[in-house]
Amino acid sequence: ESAGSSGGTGSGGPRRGGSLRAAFPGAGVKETMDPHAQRQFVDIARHKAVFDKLVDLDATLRPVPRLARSWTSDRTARVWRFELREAAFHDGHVLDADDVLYSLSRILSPDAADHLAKHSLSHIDLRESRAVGARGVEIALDRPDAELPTLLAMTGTAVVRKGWDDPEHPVGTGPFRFVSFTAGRSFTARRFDDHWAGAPHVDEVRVLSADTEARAAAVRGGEVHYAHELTPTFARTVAHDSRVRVVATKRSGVQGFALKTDRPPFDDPRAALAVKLLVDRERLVEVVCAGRAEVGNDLYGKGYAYYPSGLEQRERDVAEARRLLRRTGLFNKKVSFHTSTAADGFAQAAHLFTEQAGEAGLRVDVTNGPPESYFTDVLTRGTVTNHRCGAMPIPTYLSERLLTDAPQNATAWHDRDFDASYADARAVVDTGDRTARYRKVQTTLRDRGGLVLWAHPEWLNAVARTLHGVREAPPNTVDWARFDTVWLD
Amino acid sequence: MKAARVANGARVVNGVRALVERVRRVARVRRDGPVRGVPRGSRARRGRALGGGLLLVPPVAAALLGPFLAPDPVPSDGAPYAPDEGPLGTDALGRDVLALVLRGGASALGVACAAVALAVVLGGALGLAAAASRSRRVDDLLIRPVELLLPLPSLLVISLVGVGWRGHPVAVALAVAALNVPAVARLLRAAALDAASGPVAEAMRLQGESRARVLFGHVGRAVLPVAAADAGTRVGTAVFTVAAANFLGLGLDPTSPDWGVVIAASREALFVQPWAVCAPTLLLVMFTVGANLLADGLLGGGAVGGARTGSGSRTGGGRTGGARTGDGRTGGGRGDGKATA
Amino acid sequence: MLRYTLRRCAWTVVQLAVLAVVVFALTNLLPGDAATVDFNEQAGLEQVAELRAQMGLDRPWGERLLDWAYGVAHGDLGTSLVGGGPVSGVLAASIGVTATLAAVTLLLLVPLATAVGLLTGLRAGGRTDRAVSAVTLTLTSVPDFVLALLLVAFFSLRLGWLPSTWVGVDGAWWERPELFVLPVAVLLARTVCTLSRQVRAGTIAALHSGWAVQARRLGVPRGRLVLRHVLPNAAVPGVQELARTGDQLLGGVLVVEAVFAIPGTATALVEAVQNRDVPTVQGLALALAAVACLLNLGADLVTRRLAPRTEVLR
Amino acid sequence: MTGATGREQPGGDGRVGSPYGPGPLVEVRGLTARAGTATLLDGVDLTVTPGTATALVGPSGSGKTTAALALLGEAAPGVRLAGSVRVGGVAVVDDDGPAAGAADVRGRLLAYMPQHPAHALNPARRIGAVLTELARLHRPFGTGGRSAAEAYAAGALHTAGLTPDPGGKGMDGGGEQGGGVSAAEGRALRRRFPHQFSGGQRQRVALAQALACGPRVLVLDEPSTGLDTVARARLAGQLNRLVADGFGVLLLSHDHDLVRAVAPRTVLLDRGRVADTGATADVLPPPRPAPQRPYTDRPLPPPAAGDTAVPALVAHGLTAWLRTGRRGAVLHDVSVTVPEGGCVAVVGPSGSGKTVLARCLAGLHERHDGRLVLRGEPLPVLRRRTARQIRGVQYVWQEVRGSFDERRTVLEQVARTAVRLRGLPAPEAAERARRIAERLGLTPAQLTRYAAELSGGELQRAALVRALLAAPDVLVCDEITTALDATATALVTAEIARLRGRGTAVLWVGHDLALVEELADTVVILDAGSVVEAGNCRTVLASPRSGTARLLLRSRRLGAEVPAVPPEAESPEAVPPETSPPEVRPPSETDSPVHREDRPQP
Ligand SMILES: Nc1ncnc2c1ncn2[C@@H]1O[C@H](COP(=O)(O)OP(=O)(O)OP(=O)(O)O)[C@@H](O)[C@H]1O
Ligand SMILES: Nc1ncnc2c1ncn2[C@@H]1O[C@H](COP(=O)(O)OP(=O)(O)OP(=O)(O)O)[C@@H](O)[C@H]1O
Ligand SMILES: [Mg+2]
Ligand SMILES: [Mg+2]
Repeated sequence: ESAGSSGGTGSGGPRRGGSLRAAFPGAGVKETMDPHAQRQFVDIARHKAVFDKLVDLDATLRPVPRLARSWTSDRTARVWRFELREAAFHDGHVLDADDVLYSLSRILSPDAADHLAKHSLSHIDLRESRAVGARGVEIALDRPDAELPTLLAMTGTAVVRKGWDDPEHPVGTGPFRFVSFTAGRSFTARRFDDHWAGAPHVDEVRVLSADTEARAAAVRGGEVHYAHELTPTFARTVAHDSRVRVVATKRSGVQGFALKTDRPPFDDPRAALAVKLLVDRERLVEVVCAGRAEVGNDLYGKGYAYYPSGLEQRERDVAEARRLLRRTGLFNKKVSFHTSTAADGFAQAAHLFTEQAGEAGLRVDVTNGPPESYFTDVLTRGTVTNHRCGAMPIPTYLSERLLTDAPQNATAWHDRDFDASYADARAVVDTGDRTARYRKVQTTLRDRGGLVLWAHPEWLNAVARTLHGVREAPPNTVDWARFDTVWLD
Repeated sequence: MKAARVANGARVVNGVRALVERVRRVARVRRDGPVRGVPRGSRARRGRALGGGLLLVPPVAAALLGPFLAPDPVPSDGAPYAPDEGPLGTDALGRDVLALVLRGGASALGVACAAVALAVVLGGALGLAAAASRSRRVDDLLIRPVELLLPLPSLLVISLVGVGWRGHPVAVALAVAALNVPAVARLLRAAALDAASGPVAEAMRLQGESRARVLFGHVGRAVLPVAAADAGTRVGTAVFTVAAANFLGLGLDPTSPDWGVVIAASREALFVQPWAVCAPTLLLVMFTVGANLLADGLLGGGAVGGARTGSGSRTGGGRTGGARTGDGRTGGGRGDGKATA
Repeated sequence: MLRYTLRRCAWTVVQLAVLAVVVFALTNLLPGDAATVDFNEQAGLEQVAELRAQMGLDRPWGERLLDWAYGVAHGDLGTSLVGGGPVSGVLAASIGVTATLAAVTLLLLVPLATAVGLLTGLRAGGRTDRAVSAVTLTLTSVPDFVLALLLVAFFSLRLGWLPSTWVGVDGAWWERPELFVLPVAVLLARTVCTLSRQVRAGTIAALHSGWAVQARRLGVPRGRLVLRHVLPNAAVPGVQELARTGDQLLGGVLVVEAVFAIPGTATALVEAVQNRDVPTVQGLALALAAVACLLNLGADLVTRRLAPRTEVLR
Repeated sequence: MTGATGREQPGGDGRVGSPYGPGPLVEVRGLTARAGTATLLDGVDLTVTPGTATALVGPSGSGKTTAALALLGEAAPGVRLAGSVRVGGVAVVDDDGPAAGAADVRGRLLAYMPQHPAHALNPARRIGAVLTELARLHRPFGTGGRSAAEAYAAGALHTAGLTPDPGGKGMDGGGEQGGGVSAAEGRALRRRFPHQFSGGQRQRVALAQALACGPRVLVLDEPSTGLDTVARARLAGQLNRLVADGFGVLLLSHDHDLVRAVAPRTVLLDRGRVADTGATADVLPPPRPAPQRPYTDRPLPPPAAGDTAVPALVAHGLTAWLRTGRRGAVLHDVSVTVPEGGCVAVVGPSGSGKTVLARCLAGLHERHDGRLVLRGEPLPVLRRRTARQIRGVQYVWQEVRGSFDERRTVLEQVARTAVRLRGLPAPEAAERARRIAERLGLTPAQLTRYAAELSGGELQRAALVRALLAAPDVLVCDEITTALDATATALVTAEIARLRGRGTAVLWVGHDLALVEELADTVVILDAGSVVEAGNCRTVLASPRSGTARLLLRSRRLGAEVPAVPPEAESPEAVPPETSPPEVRPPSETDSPVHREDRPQP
């Protein structure tokens, strides 16, 4: 179970009824009710209300059953069998294996460029997959993958009704029944009393889109009960506010710098190590995250499954960094830092980095890029760039960001050995063995790779005092943005 | 670290204090000394101009002398948004707000003033020329292409500059100017039409005066109050065009000490560390208000010392509850025909 | 007058056509395209390329522009690259709120600014003038987002009198006038100064002209003198400024819309720019430009009426 | 209804008698005005009683306008008033200067028609709207007020002598003989803006404004400038009728004929002092006998033999329009030749297009067709002229006040001509300006003032200086002596003669036929934009062939033929307007086809 409820304010048990309003950062016309094309948090929150996934993730990013009651694989992790639970769609249809297979085929549809899970699920062999019995479904893979359940818990994997292809009228098995949706503004859904996990407490949920300023004002003014993703400064502002409290989820992602390892100077691991040693992580945490973060150790996913525990914390060592810089001929040379305002704190972090690097004798030339395409731009641009990542399972992080052909390889980390050992690890069915292999992969990365991960920031959501049952959960996990278990005074 | 910061802040404060004192002395000399070319009876106006001028002192001094008093770049050595570190607290990066304010005036006021000056000069020239041209075709040729820019989303232009030139001050100034040119041109054209078609302009042309002299010597002077009123309000807005570009994250450096940027970047801390927002805002307000009051004072209430009877205005309307409003006696500051400082 | 209007309308069409090309070029000059932006932080370059092809962005720009122009000529503003809906839908969804907001603001602004301008102009140089000018000037020099935050903090959070944002207001915003109070207040604070100072400048000039003096000699009382004699002459720059304000209110109140979460055109336009959603940018920019041109035309016609002597000139 | 007296209005009568009594309505005692160290008025005494007309005459710059403004409690910038002015018992000026009561008097009891009417008309408002507004302002019209006020405004316009535009038909055309102008035409007239009138017409609009107020006393500052002889005669008649209706009139004028015709009493000002007061006939010099040449004894230039003299400026087939696209024609195929050293006078009724013609020659009016030739070379419009060509043709404005910048002193402005067109250094230009000004009777001190601080006549001469500094080949003078007394006029004509002696050609626009006769060799008579007669000046004036010329000539002698009104006429209330004695009408009026219709339909 997740990291405990913070909603227990002593107001007794859950109350039924009421209309819950939650505000998320909007994405305008980009917002969609197609659960397979989702990509913004606000989309995910909406889809979560209407749809369910086979599997979801718990607070440590381990798969937990949802529509699939349980799963098993063969010894090679090539064929997986999922047992479905008895769940009804909003139109009364009862979930069966065909719905699951249809959903998978819809996700993998070749001409839907915006179905994001398509890439990570591309090894599913639909022709070999089939229904087994009344409640079973068998999924066959091209290659072994012990992480299939995790992949099925990622975004864009909701199960839809067989034959459904109308985002205007979403029909799912989720706790709320769709009522209305206007992209960039609002979404309304009513309680679905026949939900398999029991009916939600609130009668109605509205998921609204709003910019940071508006979210902050709205939750303080009582216009919404829940405001997603707020800043540490906001938390300071409402520290003594009797109407709002901040629900902070520890370690819900990572903040760092990405060094391009495919070109000088960071193709030399020593140069990268110098940077890892020269950054003042405490200071970065203090300033960029306003102290609301844990110091990072150049490893992703502190507190998540497969995190290699026991590695010593990397400390600042300016002298050693300077020595390494001299060795690699980087001393007093310039590197370019491509930053942007794409996320809070990026430019600030770059500014601090410039100062800290200067103390060690590395000069930094900061350029500011457009935020809208920053994360795509950094795939090709800049020697140093900002890096951030939300919560996801460590294997997924590795496969999406660090493999040679990974789509978001911001450090341009091209290492065949690394790819191979990762692939090997992933194919191992035995959990212990797999964990050990992952550990090795991650240690290599920490020592030689281009990721300087200095903070695991807290995830700050604001909640009105009248809203109870909100749990601290990293984004993309089962208890995050979950409105069927909360209740209003 | 903190002690050093306080010392740093104290140094800056002392510098500013000395500066204010010096400016005050200069102002005193000017107030007491004779002011050439100002007609008698305009003491009130001079006082007004001085009031505006005094308001201008802090922002202009900060902009001009600040860079010599504050380190560059301002070190980030404090806690973020700490209200009690240094005289004005710190900003998001833990930088001393006072130092930032001293550093950021030059670019904020520089870009804004340059942009507005450019806009007024270009737009003014265009508008006046269009107003004075006797051929409709010339008028159209001058003003319609500029009008094209008018409805262009300013955001589009600013973002192009922000991205294309990485928010280089010159580029930003040019962009802001370009955005203002059409508005200024149209405004001044409309305001100048009457003066440009009047007999004074004709008389000047019949005296062989050059077109430029007619435009700037007469028509320009006739629309000067309008131009000044317009430019005065535009400076403040221009600063925020830059700030708004930052508000939207358009590629300008959000860590720059530019006042507009600091205000935009610190706005979320308005209630945590108010000085980070208020200090630059206050300076900006002082600048705008001061500049406008100064212009008002210099242009004078009745710059266009209209009729030989301009004095009637005081008693007009019979709202003088028995009080004698000395029309002819004071030599009226505003009815004064010579009122062109 | 009619000839003039017709001629100006013809010009407007030309202007809009050129503007469409300019906007297209500018939007295309922006780094990145709809595909990169859409898949920002989501996917790699291959997927971006795939999406780009799906959006048709790999076609030459001339072809895209021609396609678009053909559509516009046939009354079709095109389809949004991002949402997939018709651009006219985006426009329709946002223009109502913005137009209402602008209309309410203008309705209050015109009398307010005129009154303030006349008051300060009549008392030019006096204490009232200085005080009122200083207040309005201060209001313009305080950034709108700061002003908005302060107003919200006081009236919504502390006093609880007014809603702090439009979050969650779906339809029927027109039934809730209290929603407009704070945004309109901020907009007024931003605009009243520019307009009133123009009226002030005009008033001062007009007040000292021979005919104003003569009207006073003929016993025209002060109030009437100001409203009927001085104002028409003083209003010329004000009218121009008003047109400008009007078009800014329709297209450029981005900050206010963002702070109060008002789903208006500025938000839509900025979002479209950020999404590099060229058809939407084009459609919105064109619509706003058309309104701006109309407003300018109106301002020019009024100016012509207020300075009738110019007919001698051209 | 007789003009704008408001007799028929309820309440209009009440204030005629009480509370002001039958005594003088305006009493001025020991009025002084000072500007700096100069004394503009020194102990002036003056009374104006209802039902009489008083004239205030004196040389240009003697303080007439200053005195008239003081009646309103007004003073030019920098001028301090002292003494006592009481209007209807209210103190308007006392020893501390203007008093608070002044505001109450303006318009209601006392209406002032300024000397520079163009300057005093609101450019942005239609004249009718302002007239109606003024009419309603000072008197209740009750229900249906709007249309009643409009009718009243129309009446005021009519009394002022502004009838709907001949509309292309001139005095000669006889288009109006048949019977009045239609109501629609009247409305169209009232919908015009001030700039859509000629100088003389604007003068009358300003007069109408004063009339529309329905005051007890009218103060008229040079009401006859810019009026042709017919209009002037009619004005005299109307003034007489107003006086008979109980108005008090204070007439400030250089036009002694008009003074004689209207005012039985005259106050003569000289350098700010009252030099003489009494019956007009005693105060004014005797009317000069018909054609005479008192101004100069210079022998007449050789009669312009058009073929022998070298033409300096030729205008051929000039047609001018007011609006674009050749709409609103004001000149039709006008040809004028001004020979070198010659003087051509352009005469015509007010509004006939004289100013437009002059402006075409000066290149200021661009919407015209036809050929302009200066010394054998084609002359383009002003903005295409070379400096030499600009210098060649200089124009002196009719409405001189508007042509001066408020922000520069007169000298600064005037001297620029020599700097720009003759390349003189600024000090020398100023020096020359001073010299010419001195010849015209202006002191250097006056030149260094602002336009607002000069009297009308002074300003007029300054404008002439401005043109003369160019040493032009052709000088176009548009009614440049209207605000001048006889002495100043003599100075001006002498200067003109000097110029002609040096070969400068002069195009003289004027209404004063005596002056025209004296100055010009050739006269061109314009009516409704067309030349109706042209030829040798003496011949034409002696035996005019066109109706227009005949008409103008018939009205030229004004004072002699108009009987004076007895100072104390019967109580105005006793004489309803319908029964005004016929003898108060100037005889000329009955002959005038234009003014035949003296009772507008209410
Ligand atoms: N502010 C001033 N300072 C000095 N002198 C002034 C000022 N205003 C007017 N004057 C002078 O006062 C004198 C009287 O002027 P005023 O206008 O009363 O003359 P006027 O009799 O009306 O002459 P005109 O017939 O030419 O109109 C003039 O010589 C003028 O130059
Ligand atoms: N903008 C205009 N619109 C309409 N009519 C106009 C306009 N300007 C001038 N007019 C008319 O053109 C005619 C000629 O005017 P102009 O000024 O040439 O007369 P003028 O002969 O100089 O008269 P005056 O002796 O009164 O100065 C007048 O009837 C006048 O009303
Ligand atoms: Mg005078
Ligand atoms: Mg004329």
